Amino acid sequence: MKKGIRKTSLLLLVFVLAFGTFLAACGGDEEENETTNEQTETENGTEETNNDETTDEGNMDSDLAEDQTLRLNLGEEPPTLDPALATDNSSGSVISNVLEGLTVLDKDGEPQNAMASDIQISDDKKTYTFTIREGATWTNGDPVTANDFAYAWKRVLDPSFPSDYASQLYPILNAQAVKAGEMSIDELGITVIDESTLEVKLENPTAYFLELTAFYTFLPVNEKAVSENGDVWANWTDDEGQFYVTNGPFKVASWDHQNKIILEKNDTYWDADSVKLQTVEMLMIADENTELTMFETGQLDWAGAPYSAIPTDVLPFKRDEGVLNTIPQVGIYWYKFNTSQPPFDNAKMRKAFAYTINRQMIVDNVSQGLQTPALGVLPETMELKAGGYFKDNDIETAKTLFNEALAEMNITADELPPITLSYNTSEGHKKIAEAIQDQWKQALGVDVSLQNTEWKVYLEDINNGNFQVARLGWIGDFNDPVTFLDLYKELGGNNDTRWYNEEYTTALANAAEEPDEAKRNEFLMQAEQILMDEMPIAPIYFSTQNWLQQPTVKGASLSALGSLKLKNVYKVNE
Amino acid sequence: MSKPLVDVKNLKMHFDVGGGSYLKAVNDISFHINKGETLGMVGESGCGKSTVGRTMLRLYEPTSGEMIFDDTDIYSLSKKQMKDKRRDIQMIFQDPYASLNPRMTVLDIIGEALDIHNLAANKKERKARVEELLELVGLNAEHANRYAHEFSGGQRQRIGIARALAVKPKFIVCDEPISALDVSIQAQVVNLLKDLQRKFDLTYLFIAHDLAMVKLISDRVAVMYLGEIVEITTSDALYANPLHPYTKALMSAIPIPDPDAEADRDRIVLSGDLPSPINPPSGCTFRTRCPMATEKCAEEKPPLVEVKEGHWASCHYAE
Amino acid sequence: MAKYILQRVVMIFISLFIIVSATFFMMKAIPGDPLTSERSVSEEIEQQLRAYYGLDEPLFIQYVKYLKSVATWDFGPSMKYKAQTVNDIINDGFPVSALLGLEALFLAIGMGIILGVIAAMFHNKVPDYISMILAVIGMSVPNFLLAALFQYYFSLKLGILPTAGWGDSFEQTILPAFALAALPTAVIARLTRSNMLEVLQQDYMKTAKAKGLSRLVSTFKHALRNALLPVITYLGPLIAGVVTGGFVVEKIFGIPGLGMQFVTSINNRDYPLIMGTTVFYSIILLVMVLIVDLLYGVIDPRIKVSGKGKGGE
Amino acid sequence: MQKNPHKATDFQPLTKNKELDVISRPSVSFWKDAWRRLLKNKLAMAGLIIIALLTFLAIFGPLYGSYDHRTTDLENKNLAPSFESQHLFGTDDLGRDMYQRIWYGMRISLFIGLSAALIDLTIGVIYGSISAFSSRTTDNVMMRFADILSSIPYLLVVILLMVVLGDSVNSIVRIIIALSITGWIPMARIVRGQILQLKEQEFVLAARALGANTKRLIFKHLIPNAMGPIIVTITLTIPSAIFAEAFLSFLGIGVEPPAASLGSMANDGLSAMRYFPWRMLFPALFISLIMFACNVLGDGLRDALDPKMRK
Amino acid sequence: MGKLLEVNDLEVSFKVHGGEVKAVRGVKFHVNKGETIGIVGESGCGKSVTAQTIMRLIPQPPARIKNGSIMFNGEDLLKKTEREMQKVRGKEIGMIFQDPMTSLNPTMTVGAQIMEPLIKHQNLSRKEATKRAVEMLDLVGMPNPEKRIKQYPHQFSGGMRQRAMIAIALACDPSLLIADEPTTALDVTIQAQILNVMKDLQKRLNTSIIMITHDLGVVAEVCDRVVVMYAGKVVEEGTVQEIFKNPQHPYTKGLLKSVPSLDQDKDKPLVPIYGTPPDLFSPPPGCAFCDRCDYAMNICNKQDADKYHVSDTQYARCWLLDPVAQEVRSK
Repeated sequence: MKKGIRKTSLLLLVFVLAFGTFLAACGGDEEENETTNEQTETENGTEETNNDETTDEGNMDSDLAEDQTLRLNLGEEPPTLDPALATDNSSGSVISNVLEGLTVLDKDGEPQNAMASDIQISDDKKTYTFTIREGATWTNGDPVTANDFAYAWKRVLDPSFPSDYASQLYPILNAQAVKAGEMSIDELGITVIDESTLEVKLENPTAYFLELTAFYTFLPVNEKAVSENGDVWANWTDDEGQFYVTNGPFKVASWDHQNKIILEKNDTYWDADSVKLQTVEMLMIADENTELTMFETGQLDWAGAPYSAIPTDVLPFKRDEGVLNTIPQVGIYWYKFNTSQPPFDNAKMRKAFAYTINRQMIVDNVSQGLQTPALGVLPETMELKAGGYFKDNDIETAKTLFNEALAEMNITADELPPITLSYNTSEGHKKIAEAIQDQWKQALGVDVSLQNTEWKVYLEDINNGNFQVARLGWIGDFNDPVTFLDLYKELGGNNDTRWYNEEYTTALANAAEEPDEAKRNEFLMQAEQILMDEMPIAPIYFSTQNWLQQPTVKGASLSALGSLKLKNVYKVNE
Repeated sequence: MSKPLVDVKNLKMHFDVGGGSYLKAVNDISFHINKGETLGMVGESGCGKSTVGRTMLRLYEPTSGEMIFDDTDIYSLSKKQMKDKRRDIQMIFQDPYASLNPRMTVLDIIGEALDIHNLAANKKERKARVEELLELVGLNAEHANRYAHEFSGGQRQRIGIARALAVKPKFIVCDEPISALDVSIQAQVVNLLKDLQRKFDLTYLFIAHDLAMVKLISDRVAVMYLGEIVEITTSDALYANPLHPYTKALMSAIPIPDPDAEADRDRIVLSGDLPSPINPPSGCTFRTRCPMATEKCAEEKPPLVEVKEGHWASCHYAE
Repeated sequence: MAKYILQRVVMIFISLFIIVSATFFMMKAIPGDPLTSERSVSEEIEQQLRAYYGLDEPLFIQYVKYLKSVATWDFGPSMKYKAQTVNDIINDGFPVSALLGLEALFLAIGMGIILGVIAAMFHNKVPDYISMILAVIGMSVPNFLLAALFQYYFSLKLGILPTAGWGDSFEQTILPAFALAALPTAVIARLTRSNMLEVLQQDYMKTAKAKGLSRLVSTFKHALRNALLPVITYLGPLIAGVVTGGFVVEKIFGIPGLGMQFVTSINNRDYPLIMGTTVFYSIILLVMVLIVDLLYGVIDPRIKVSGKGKGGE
Repeated sequence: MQKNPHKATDFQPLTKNKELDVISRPSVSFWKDAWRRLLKNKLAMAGLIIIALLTFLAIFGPLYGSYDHRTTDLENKNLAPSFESQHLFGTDDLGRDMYQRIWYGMRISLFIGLSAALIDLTIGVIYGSISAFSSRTTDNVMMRFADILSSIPYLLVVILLMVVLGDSVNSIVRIIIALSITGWIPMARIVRGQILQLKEQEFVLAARALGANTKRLIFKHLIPNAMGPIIVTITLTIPSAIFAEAFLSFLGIGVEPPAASLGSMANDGLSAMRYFPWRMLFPALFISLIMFACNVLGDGLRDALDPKMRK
Repeated sequence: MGKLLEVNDLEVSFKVHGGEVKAVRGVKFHVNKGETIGIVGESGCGKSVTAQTIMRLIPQPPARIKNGSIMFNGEDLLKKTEREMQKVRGKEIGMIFQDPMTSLNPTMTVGAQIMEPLIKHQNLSRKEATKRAVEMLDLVGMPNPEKRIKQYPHQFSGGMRQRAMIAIALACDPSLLIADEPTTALDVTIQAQILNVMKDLQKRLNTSIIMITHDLGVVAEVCDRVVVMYAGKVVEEGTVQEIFKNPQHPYTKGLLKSVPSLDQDKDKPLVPIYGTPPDLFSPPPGCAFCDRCDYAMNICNKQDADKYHVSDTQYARCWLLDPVAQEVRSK
């Protein structure tokens, strides 16, 4: 059904675990936190978070429910539990609770030490040295070693291994060349110094590398379990998961394909004492309405983000009832212009169309998820210019630009080529497209026809430039502007707009090589400005995450990157 | 003797029933019909008599054999030639309900014959001709616009006759035209057929299972059993002196509407049923039910021979 | 008999071959690719993936390989569900769909026949109208609405049945089974009714009555059996359809059956899964039709399981 | 014995006017007769009236009210049905008047149903007739082909086709083609069965004996007599096509906006069922009404047109 | 000989579009114990309707029994409840139908169908019923009855099926057998077999038979008395000798004349009855045969004739038998 939305939200969650905040917040508790956090404190726009874990902290022990079973709905079968193969939200949601990487992201998206007890970064920011936590073990009793990481990463980068997300590892020195088969795996920038020390060399000073190490492609695997059992180590044939050796707060107790995954608390986890949930039942019900009904009848403890979505029509009602939780997401909903074809080869024309859109109205009346109108491309958590680059629903300017564009193109409004707005088949996209179609008609007098296409065909059309205006979304992989800006750095790849700007590319290249935070931000802002001047894309809104949770569920904090650390969740009595 | 109008030679009609077996509905029969003559054809249901009639009109393509009509073998004609020939050979069907298209008016049913052979120049002429034909068969011309199911059985059979007559045929196959009718009506139709024969010099093949009626209308009679002619002669000779045991049995089985005659009648009641035409018995096909069958009958097929002058029968013991 | 079955089995294989080939080429003809995703992967990775799944080979080679995998009943790994092979997915999903399907079938046959018989016995009277209205309502409400309404009333409003899920309790199967049974119930009811009406007119019903049998006995002993024979023909495709799962019901009730895979595999362009489910479904259908035909021959003494020819007279 | 009260003149021979047979009953054609039997079937008549009414409303319904079915009005979204606002059926989530949308949707649904039925009819009649008139081998091959086509999962064929056709054609046309790709098979089977049965009937033999060609046989004799089952099949194809379209809408490959069918509207309204029931209720109600009406009418026609049901 | 069955003033009509068809219009006749009466008449004359009304098998609606009584063993069958009727059917009165091809249930073995009334009416065990079924088949001249009871009707030929039907009808030793055109659908040679069986059985079991047929030959062969029906009425009744040797009603005469006999002279045309029977949708006020009658008189058109007895056993409904008419005619 909601193929598109689902895809988008999958990617939303593609990112790692944040439990630091919780630990930090309940500092009085028994966790001794050896986290050495050398991250700069960036202000994150998560004020809106309705998470109430802080207020519940105090009485956590007294009210702890007998039955520590959390029931949630993944929405679909996770295609795999092998971190090296995973590419989607539901797989990530399971994997990130059963495997733990060098770092995990806290609820603000900041990396915290996890399997790594210490991280040293060289001055040129190109060499990272990780010390593996002592006492961390696998479920089979083996200790977690530096080699498990090296083995896992090399496995992904093996040219014969079908890993879609291998490119996530490309910041590592020579990774791309190795994957392409141009270099030997020995030349990869990974060195196991000893059992507990891992040295990683990077191509460039990658500011967000520690965020990446929390991403599931970077998760360790137990060499013995994997090498002995081949690719089936993470498969559950005949309900047997004995090869699936993990090191996270939970372990997979059973995987009934297409139906249910049951996680159990991992008693051998190094921080097992802070894990309160005994069992997590993850269902795979695809229908959002069914999920909502199950939530309302108490059959589920959680509904909506990050795993699934709440039906749009229901959002205002739940918000009015005061039970809806909403937080921003590192994601944007935008329309891409095909800049290789008239009339959108003209920047003024693109801007005219972009300025016309009444984003506030769409957010209030159509998407209804308290999204923020997007007047730039960087969401609040990584915003570089407050207030955006243009005015929402600026019809005056739009009309002017429209007429200028017509003049530049030397045509009248009637001679405008027929314009088609494409979107992939989905209720939500359809409504937005219908609303915007109407706005363009009202403001510019342009008749735009709508076209919806099945998802896979849609993607192919867009990749092939077979569109004029097309909706797409983008969820950040990590909390850094490049996750959005890099898309338009060069032609090809995800830059479907056919737009290329030398200055823009230069600005981003400068930013990549710049170790200094402030200077780097300068370059990035410059790039965003160019993007908004040229407007190959019309931003619509920055996404949010909406969910419902039973009042008995406490300690849950969802990050803007869309990951829910089950480690911190617990249930209290009503 | 002049040449016969119709001369059927060694006609065979086998239907493929799948699985390599054939239903031998008509198995090598020969007979002729002279101009103006009526040949009766009797036999029980399933003996192949209707198939003979239909094959003679080439409604079925025969397995082998020929039918010489007016010096031409109609089985050798092309489709187009055959269409013209159909004007000469017509048929009257058994079931007065099934033989008229229930979705057409009488005008169209009879008119269709005229349309196919372009016998009416315009609508008016067509209608006039149809009304004329209706009156010819004793129907009220005013009913031309009615549908077939509104008529009684006898009336419908008249419509069928009018349809056949519309193309002015020379030869008509009457396929049990009266067996579905009530007795009081049967006589009407038989009389009508006789009148028309006289009026238009028609030649009939009259198929029936009612021996008394066949006798009355036919000049000669052929008796069929299991796809073969077992006896053929003039109707008088046949009734006076049936030669084949089957004919005898058939005649004795007819109930006579006279209680006295019934009371002191000696009848041959045949035992058993008609064997399957897919797997006919060896030798004489009738032997399984024949009261006088011998071993010879099982081994040797009795040929149709002229036992007496003009009286042919296929029985080893016919005399 | 043996010859006939052999003939039919040969026919099934020919049909399967055609179906497999047609599906293969249709599938390949669809725009969109299993490897397309919102995030474009880099070129070298895409090439490696293509090689891994054998998509870089010429179409004909892929076809031959595919035929081989069908012949050996090894459809290979699913491209979407990397943790499972297509064989696993079928082996896991089919029993679920079949169980639910049989439950629905049981309901449909039971309710359908009862409604149909009542309708026929009171032809053009109130019970006829009521039965037929019930039956037609069953096929008037789109499946997805029916399923949603069931959930709304029986789960949310009345709270007497679980909303969705599978494998924990029998109660979970009730709503989906009824939702799945609605349409077949209606079809069976209407079919039963019209056949009953026809049978009730037959002469042998008069014979039965003339023997002094009561209406009930004559209806159930004489009429029903004859009336149900044509219904059996309908059961072949019905069983095949029902036991391989209904997409709508499985989706809405979160049932891990095979029905979902039909649709999702196409959306994902998961070639091995598309082929696997199609071949599997076609086999079930063809075999069911054969079984029903054979069964028909067993139940109806008149039908000899062989060709029937036309007569002459 | 009682005393004879009659006069001698009573016993004079009767002079009869020699009228030939007169048919006293009023003339009744097959269709009139069927119509009469249909009239007696209350359920079928209810179906017929509903269809007539819905068709009327689909054509003239939009004349009421001052709204356009396409204009969005986000200020007035999800309004409940009311007379005052003139939104008789309320508004949808984009503030469009549901009343108008329902009738436009019904037009599209009916159009899809009718077109699919007509295509099925055309292909089915041609295919079925050819098959019935061909040699045993050809007939066999043609029927096997139909069998095989119908053993490919319907959904697969439809989805594949929908995707293959893509945006090259209008979504409504695409759906009609997809529905017809296997939809004609039942019709072909019925036509073939009917023709095989009728072909051996004596009135057909009579026409053949007169030299009627195949064309005349098919169009004058066979098809008119097979019309009963054909009409019934059409009546039942229309609702099943509408239904199938609704199902495709559920899969997200139904009619594309701005066009909307009843099916796609019902699917849209599904998630709003709890809060804005009218958004689901009205489209669902009208789909069900069409389904119901067509099906009971079809059943009624089956009874009325079946010669076996005649007394 | 006592009267076993007495049908009095029976009137049955069918509701059709725009009115009703008066199929049976005041039929009266009786059947004595052990005798065979024939009811003859053309299709549509109401003979089958009468037979089915006796068994109360006529579907109501569309049929409606408007008047009359059917006294069977002194009880009026028309007043019995359906449940009581079930005890009469098959047990007291057996019935055979016209088409043996369709009157047996195709999906039940012949044995089971014969056993059904035995189990129902005589409370026999299955074993006893089986034994009796074999006896019955043997009685009707079926070879290999043990094998045959396990077979299905489609394995039987038409003649054998009709034998099986007779076995069913006679299984419970009914005192009356109604045979509704039992040989019409059969070939003459088979018809002869079946008639022989029936005659033979009647002699042995002393069952009364109502033989309904349109074939005068059959009547002559098996019946003691004959009832001639025309347009829903009995026009003549008499012993078989009287009817065939001394018919009184012009219709009976016409009927006899229109049947060809084997010794009939070929050149002499058949004497048909011209015209068609009246449509009972709107029956004529007078004698229904009037339009087809060569001797019709003025009164025939206006008023239906009374019963005129020719002998104790024979009567006809024809004005010609009125003394006045004979006077007029003789002039």
